[in-house]
Amino acid sequence: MDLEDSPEEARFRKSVRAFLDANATRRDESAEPARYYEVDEAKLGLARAWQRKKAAAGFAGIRWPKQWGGQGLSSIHEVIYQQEEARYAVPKGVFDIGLGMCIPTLLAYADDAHLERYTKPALWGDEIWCQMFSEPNAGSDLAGLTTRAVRDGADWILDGQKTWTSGAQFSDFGIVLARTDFGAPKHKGLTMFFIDMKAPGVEVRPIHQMSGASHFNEVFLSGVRVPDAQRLGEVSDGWRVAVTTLMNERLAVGEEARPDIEDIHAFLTQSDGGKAPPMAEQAVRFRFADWYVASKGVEAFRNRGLTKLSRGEMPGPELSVARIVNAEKLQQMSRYAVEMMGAGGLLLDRDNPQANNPFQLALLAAPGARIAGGTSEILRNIIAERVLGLPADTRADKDVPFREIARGAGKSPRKGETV
Amino acid sequence: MDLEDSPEEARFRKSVRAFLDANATRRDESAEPARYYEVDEAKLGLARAWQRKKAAAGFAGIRWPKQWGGQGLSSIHEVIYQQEEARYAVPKGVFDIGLGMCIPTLLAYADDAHLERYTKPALWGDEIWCQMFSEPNAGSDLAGLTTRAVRDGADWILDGQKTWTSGAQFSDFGIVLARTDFGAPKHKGLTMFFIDMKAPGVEVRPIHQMSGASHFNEVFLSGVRVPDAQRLGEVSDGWRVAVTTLMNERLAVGEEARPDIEDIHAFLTQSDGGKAPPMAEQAVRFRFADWYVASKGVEAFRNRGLTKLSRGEMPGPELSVARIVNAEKLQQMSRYAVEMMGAGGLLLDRDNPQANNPFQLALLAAPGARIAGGTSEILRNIIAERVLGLPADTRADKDVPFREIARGAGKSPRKGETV
Amino acid sequence: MNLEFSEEARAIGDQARRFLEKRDCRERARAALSGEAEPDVELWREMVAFGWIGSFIPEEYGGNGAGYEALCVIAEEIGRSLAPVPFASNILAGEIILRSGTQEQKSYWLPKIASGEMIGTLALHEAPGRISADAITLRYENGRLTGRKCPVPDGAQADFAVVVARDPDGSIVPVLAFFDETVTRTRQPTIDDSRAQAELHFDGTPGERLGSGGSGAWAELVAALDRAAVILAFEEVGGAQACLDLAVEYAKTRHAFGRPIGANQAIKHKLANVYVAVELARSNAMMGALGLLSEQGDLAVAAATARVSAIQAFIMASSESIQTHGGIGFTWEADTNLFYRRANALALGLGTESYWKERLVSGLEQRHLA
Amino acid sequence: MNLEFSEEARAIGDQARRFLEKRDCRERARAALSGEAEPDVELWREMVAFGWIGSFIPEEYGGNGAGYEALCVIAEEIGRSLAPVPFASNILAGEIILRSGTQEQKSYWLPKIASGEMIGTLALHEAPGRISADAITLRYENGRLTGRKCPVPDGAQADFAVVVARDPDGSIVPVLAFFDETVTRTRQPTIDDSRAQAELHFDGTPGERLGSGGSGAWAELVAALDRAAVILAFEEVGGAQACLDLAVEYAKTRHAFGRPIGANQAIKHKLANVYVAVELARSNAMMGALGLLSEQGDLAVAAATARVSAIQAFIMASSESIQTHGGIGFTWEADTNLFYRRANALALGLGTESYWKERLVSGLEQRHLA
Repeated sequence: MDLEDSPEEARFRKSVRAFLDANATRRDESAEPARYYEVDEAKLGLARAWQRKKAAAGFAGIRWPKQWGGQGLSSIHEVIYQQEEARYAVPKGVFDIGLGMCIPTLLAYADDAHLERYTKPALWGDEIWCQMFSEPNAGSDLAGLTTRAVRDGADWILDGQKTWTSGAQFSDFGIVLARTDFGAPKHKGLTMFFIDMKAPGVEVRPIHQMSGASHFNEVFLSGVRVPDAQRLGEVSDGWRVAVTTLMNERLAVGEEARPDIEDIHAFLTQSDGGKAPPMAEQAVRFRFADWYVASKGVEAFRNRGLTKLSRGEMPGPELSVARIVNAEKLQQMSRYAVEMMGAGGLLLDRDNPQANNPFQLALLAAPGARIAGGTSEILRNIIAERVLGLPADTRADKDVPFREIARGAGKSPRKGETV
Repeated sequence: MDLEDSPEEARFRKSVRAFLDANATRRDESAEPARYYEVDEAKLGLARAWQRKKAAAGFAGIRWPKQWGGQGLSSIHEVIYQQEEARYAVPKGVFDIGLGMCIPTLLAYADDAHLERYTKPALWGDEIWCQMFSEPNAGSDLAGLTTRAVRDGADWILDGQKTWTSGAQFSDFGIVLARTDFGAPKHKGLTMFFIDMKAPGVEVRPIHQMSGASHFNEVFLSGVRVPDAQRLGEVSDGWRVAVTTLMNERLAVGEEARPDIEDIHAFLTQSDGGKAPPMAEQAVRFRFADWYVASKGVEAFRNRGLTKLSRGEMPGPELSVARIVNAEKLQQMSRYAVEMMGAGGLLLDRDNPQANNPFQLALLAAPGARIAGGTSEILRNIIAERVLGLPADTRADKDVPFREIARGAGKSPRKGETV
Repeated sequence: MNLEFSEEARAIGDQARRFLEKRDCRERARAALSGEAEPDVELWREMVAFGWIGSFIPEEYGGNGAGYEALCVIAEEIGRSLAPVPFASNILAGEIILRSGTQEQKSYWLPKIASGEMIGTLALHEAPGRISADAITLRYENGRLTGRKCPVPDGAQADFAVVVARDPDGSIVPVLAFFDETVTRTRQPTIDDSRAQAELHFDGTPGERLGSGGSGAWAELVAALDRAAVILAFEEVGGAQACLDLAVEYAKTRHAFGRPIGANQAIKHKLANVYVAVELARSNAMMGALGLLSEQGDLAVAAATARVSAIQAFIMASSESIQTHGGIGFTWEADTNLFYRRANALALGLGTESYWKERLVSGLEQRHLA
Repeated sequence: MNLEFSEEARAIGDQARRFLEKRDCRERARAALSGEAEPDVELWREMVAFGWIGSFIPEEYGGNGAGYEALCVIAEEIGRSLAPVPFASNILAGEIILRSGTQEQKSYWLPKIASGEMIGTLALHEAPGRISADAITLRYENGRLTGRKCPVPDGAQADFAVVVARDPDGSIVPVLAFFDETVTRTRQPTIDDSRAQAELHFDGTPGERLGSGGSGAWAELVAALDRAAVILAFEEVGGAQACLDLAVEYAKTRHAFGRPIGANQAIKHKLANVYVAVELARSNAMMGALGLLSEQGDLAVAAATARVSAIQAFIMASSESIQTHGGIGFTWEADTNLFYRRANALALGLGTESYWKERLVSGLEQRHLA
């Protein structure tokens, strides 16, 4: 029992470190936790340049087959690379969905001609991909989506609205799940396509979040013409294709939630003008200990998952567990820290000495953490059903033609909408 | 806005106090919180004597019609009597179910001959009643009961097993809900009876609880012969009769959970050998404040319910709310107190100076408080559906003949049972 | 037993609700949040014109004498509506002047609050941390104030403040001061910009000591906070109830898996828990109101109980309302976003949960000593 | 990355599980609970004979040298099975002798534990409250012990103890003592009588100072508690897992409203939460085991993390397992009753959650100072 790499893993990690040391600078881990910023043209340029460097050095497409420019390595290598890269100040996030989810879906379902065309530009940072699954009325119930794809000769015409699409505003291509048969039960009438995001009829609008960030988008599809050749998988087999795509998400074992335990520790142990730090109080010590235990538990649980991965086994529910625990912890910690600042906790300005910490921002981001990527309720259902083997919820929409399923958007408190 | 009685209520309260002062002694409220003891013959005798006194003085059957020996007063008078009586050291509990639930059911459904026969002996403490609804496989889903009543000439023959029956061991009569039609949907095939608990075929066995108490029983009914005249309500209309019975339970607004906030306050403020009391710690103060707020909130919520009652309106969800909050608080408080005693918290002996407090016993009773009288889950469902108007759970057993409904007793961890 | 507001008070509540609904306050709050508008002084003046705010001010000082019951129900409606008005600031300033001011001061300042002629506030906070006398460093010397206060509710719009200062002897002294040109005021971005907060620099600002002096100034301030806490608790209860109502309505109408999401126990039990929290908070607030009405000295425990309960309920209700709404709930344009901000801002603005828990327990200790 | 027990250790765990299942330990625990049997010394001797308990004892002192990995998996199986055996008491006595004893003491006492010839325990607690040196008043003078200890795990059955005493200088000193006729032992009723506790009166009992003396005796004791805490955490994880397994099985088979109760989200999400707690506890325990194995000085934080996590998980799993079972779950004859008692007893017996949280945070502080 140990936390060490296997000899082969250690060799790989060493080569990763050598590459990173030569090409990037270490991140100051105590500084500036995760910010909620927008990607602009300059940042996009930096991200492309970094991706190009990785590709040139053989650290892109780690799990992809060599035939398409990948490294033909395993998931544990991908994780090792991510672990190491996380310690450096390099652009993150722009290519994750394309390289981690979209192209792997193409690798499973597209023909060689398309792979020839699309894999290299993606790998070298020249083209960016996004993923369009969720809709305003199909979130937790993804298979309830209503974006329509209608056959028109050799093409399909897509109409509908997608939402929560990361990176849509700067993407070149995207995979999109649409309904091709409204008469079939809901999982049976879906088909997967990839589309050109610059095609006529594609309109991208940012979503303004409570936290102030806008890293998600709505994508409106109005009569978008897509050649049948851009279909991925069989007609009506789109759900199975989507599951392939989503399975790849489970690898994101290193997903980091900030501020986390180190940040609250730093906050609670700083003393202000000769006063004892908050951690001198037993109430604070006990509360902190709860979060510490949860935080270390998630970390060790991930390490048990990595042990499996390292042995070539499938990852388990590590990601669901981490998300449930971290989202709750984030909300608790940010509220606790802000509460401790008293009225000073109201202030949001980063330049104000009373507000020089990340917890106010986290307070506004925390509710999203319980929802994005699967609500805590959905994640608990997944654990109950897939891990514990408890019965599935009774489904009113099972085996019913989709068009007969009761649907309702919900009376929404959203600006300008009439309900 | 005030917490005072109306003039009429004040007059009644005064007369109650005069009666109690003349016939009972005040309870030392700081002493001995709720114990979990058995009723023996001697205690039963004291209870009968006290009931007789109440009846003689006109404080029994407060809400019953005058025709049957009652006082013809309203629910608020019943509550006022209970509030006052709670402050005196008098026998409690033996007659509550009979006078509060069983006889009121007879009053609604029995004929005058039966009422002539049964009301007075119940009121004067000569006969005791119990209520037999729950079964081993019909708890939360009460209407799923399988005790069978089969017509046999002018009689019915009852077979089955009831459980969680308070007072069955010393009861003379009991009301019992049985299934008379296994072909009807589950709520539609039930019929209510009352039976003689000394009749052949009735066997009572105590249930030993985790807390050590045995105030519940199992009742086995084997070929118990019941005249049709002892049917309450129409054949197959038993569910509606049962709802009448259960509605009367909602009046128990004064239900007291001990140890409660006063007890934990006393525990936390006692100082031991010159040391500062636990309440000197901020961690303890904050935790206590949470319980205090919950406790006072429940008390004030009850007072709002009493305001309604005082105005002749129906009581609301006061009892469900109080049960949810109190059960959780009991579990938290007892664990907190025991934890504070360290290894001394293990000790259960009342005569041991390290164990001179009620929290160890409460720790063992607390899990029952989240279940008895409706699990917290069922209570939340009631609030969600009846108060908030949210949709009912999807019911797999709706409109299905009872005999076709999937049933399973559950693989049970109980001694001696094979599963 | 009569733990319910009077018919008169409830009628005022209904009137306030109808008025605020017509004024579409959530839109106004959203506009204020996006920096498109300052706190809605015009709406405030309309509300004042109804006599609502002056209800706690005796008629001799320009109030309408409707009393605290009326003020409580109005606070609840303000909470429900999210009206972006300088409510808490005026209540705070008014309460402390009413309790601690001289006859002359009351006659001069209270009518200005009651009529809406001026907006008052309380300038209390300096450094981050729990409210305490030790944290007060702003100087009051020779009739002039020098130092910094931040955050001050509605500080950029108010006309005057009760400024909590320290005199050369080191005693705490509340000072009445107009915001003249010696006061530099900077609006501060906060987690809820629909209720403005400002940083104030006083540079020799003339001011008059509130009340007749003496050593009890801090205790009087704390007692005024107790009274204001009950009012604020009702504002929070109103907000929490609105969050619950939004979530219930959404859960009944939003479908997933072929049925309303409100048919899921995960949602049902979540909202049942919110209901319990809101009802306990409302009940505790009513006991606080009873304490206000009875004018007894021992309001601390009831006020603290009301306030802690209300903070917990509003925070929970606003969080779970977002969760019930799912993705749409945490967008900028969702009302749930506005309520979540307001819940957290109200929880921080007038003594935090910790402050009030400490007040609760020490209040009980004083009772046991007495 | 290899955060998993070795194949050898897992094989020992499987063997232990099969053996304990055959011995029907829950029935034995129930019998002990009802006062029908004392802690099962016979079962204990059988277990010792497998070499399981001696696994942490080096071969030179009669152990089998299988090591801590083996001990951890055995602890987990004991927790799962509820075996009413003097496990914790022997681990505690053994650990402190192993860490603090002289060569001679180790050679004399450890083989007796490893062979099951004698049952040892640690006599630590006196007054209620958190474990601390200040609470120790039992006197050790002229080689004799005088005073009271309560509760002492397995105190009525054990043959000897490490008794934590105070010498005339006021120093803490651990003393090795046989339970001879000078020791009056009274079994105490507890919340979990399937694991016996006793009150011990020492009246001039002869005893020998453990180790070579010096001022670090308390620190050494605390370090031994750290090591034992990791083992106990595995016992708790085993118990918690058993509670979850019972609840899941029941939820799949018990029907209400025409379907298994496990189809209700209220049950599903409750058990998902239990699963999360159990997996985090298991993960934290494994990090504790890694600390034990690495023999580094800084075990405090990892041990405390493991122990806090395990206490929380077992308490939660046992409570929610009862809740899932409904009425039947809180009857005397239900296994859930046994697990709930054990969870609470284990949570109190070797430093409570508060003790370990304090140990965790102060351990971090020392790390930051270093």
